[in-house]
Amino acid sequence: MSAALILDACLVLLVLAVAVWTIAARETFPAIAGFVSYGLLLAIVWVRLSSVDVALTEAAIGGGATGVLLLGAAARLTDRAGRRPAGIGLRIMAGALCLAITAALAFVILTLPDPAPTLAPQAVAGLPATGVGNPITAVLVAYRGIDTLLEKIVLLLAVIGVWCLTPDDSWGALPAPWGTARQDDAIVLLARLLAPVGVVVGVYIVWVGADDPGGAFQGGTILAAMWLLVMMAGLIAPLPATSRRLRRVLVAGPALFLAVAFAGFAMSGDFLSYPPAYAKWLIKLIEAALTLSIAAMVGVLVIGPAVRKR
Amino acid sequence: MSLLRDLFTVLMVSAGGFCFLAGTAGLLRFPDALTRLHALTKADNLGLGLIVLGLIAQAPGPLGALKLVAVWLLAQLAGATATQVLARAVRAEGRDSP
Amino acid sequence: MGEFLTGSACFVLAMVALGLVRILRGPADADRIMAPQLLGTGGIAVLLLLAAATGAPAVVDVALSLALLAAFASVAFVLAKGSPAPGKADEP
Amino acid sequence: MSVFWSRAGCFLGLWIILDGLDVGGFVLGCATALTASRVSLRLLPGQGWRPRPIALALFGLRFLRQSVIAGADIAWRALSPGMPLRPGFVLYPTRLPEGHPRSVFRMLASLLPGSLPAGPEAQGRVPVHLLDTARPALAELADEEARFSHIFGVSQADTRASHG
Repeated sequence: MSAALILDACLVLLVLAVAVWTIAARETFPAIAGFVSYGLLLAIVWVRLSSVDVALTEAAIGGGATGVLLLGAAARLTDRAGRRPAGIGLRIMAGALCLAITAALAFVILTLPDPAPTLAPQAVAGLPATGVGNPITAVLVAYRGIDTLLEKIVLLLAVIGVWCLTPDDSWGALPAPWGTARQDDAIVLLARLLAPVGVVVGVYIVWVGADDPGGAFQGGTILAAMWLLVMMAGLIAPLPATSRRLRRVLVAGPALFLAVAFAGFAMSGDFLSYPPAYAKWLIKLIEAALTLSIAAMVGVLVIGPAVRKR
Repeated sequence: MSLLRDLFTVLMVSAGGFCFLAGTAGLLRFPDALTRLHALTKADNLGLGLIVLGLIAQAPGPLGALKLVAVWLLAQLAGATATQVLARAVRAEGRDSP
Repeated sequence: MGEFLTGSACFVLAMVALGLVRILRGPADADRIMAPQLLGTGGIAVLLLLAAATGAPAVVDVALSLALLAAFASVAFVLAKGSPAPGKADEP
Repeated sequence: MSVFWSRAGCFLGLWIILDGLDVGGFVLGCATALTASRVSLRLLPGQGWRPRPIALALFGLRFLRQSVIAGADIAWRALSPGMPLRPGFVLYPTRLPEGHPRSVFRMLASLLPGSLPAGPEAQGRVPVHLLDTARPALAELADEEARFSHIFGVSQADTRASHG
């Protein structure tokens, strides 16, 4: 037991140190390097907390989308807002707000009764009715399906929000988040070799999510990362916001989820209720459609809107 | 047989740990970014390889062992690409800044 | 065996931590862009050791995802350093 | 067409390694392998490379040995008190045709002991960063390149001639 304890202590110290370092970094690029490192370390933390599902999400998001998203945001920020530092009043306010949130979180966690209240036994007890073996997938798609459904619709709204930032004269133009002038052939070779492998791994992570850690979000993010890699290598162009094909994929998952939810009235008498005989297959079908939509959503969110043409 | 297998794992994982030690020593001691990049990629890659080799002996079955090999191959591909890309970036930055 | 493997994971993590301190300190960004590469390789090693130590095969899938994306962050960092920022042509 | 099926077979093999032999999973695995093969063929059309299987396996073994030597070499330099380093660049004139053969070779060369291809090449010369400029690095790289082109059936041409 002692080795595990030392490992956890090291991990906690390291995560805290990197977090403080990231906040203290004065420039954007080092802060992003720190934040990406922080995300990768969190994947190990979640494994130590026996939350392998969350660890997979963190590895997929932290290793893939986060870095590109933040770097893109930083590039746009320095352009639009200039390098004017925030005033002292704003800094004190931001610091106070962060402190208050931290204190509130700490208070809630420290005052939890021991043992903490849990619905885990009920979640496991209901598994046979859903036909899946991973309680987390059951919670996401069956017990609390309404949350997941709304979450995906929120993601769709985020995509629309990003598209709304397109300048009027660039509507329908290709977003060009990465300079294509200087291409490194090592990146191109990596994209050519890795993307098909990533397709297999991404689908596997979704498939295995029915009974073991994994699922649509994790797999979808991996597929999105592969799509982004191929675009970064300049092998395919990003799709414009006006692309009908892209829009269809974006909507497919939430639309199917919603259709099944309404069909629940006819099949078993309630919104979002699955008939037990088909529950397993309906859940897998929804997961499959959601995977494609999530991959498209994450990809579109990372690429960002088309910028003004020269 | 089990003892021999465990001994193999202990040896290989220890050797892998030693490579990570050497890689970190290189990171701390080497004089510039390019030499540090050598230390980072080559020593750590070998360390991961040795650890995978040691863990293959503990894998639950042939498919489990092959999965470990798949992880190692992906890491090699990533390492070989990242090394070149990073080296190019380090040189470009060195040239730009005085 | 589990104790030894967890101990080894701890050792590799400590080495990664030391290296990370050196890399993040910089002073140039040339060092910092190595952070994802260091954490990728080291993180995969730690996760595989933990998977074997605790007998949790699903943890290998986390290592697999990390290995698949290990070069992705490096590529993103290098492209961000090397390419002109989007919209830069806007400025007079 | 045969390129398509052999790649699909490889991807199906990867699926089985990941998921095991499970009937429901196998059907999805076949579909995924076909999709992955289509993606692969679109990104990397068949090049007419015909690697020889046995030679390829030997090359793999040799490559493993080289990567062990590379790691040991770093470990020795990093841990010895005097830290013997003579870093510097050489320009390596490659004789491989431009495109994939050259990219793949550079990727392999980045794992060789003490050398690291760094920076854009100009007129077929790849800048290589060395940890120890006293080593006969150019000869070693040329040796590796000759083996590489033999095994993958890529002809080594004089780059100046191919440009002309």
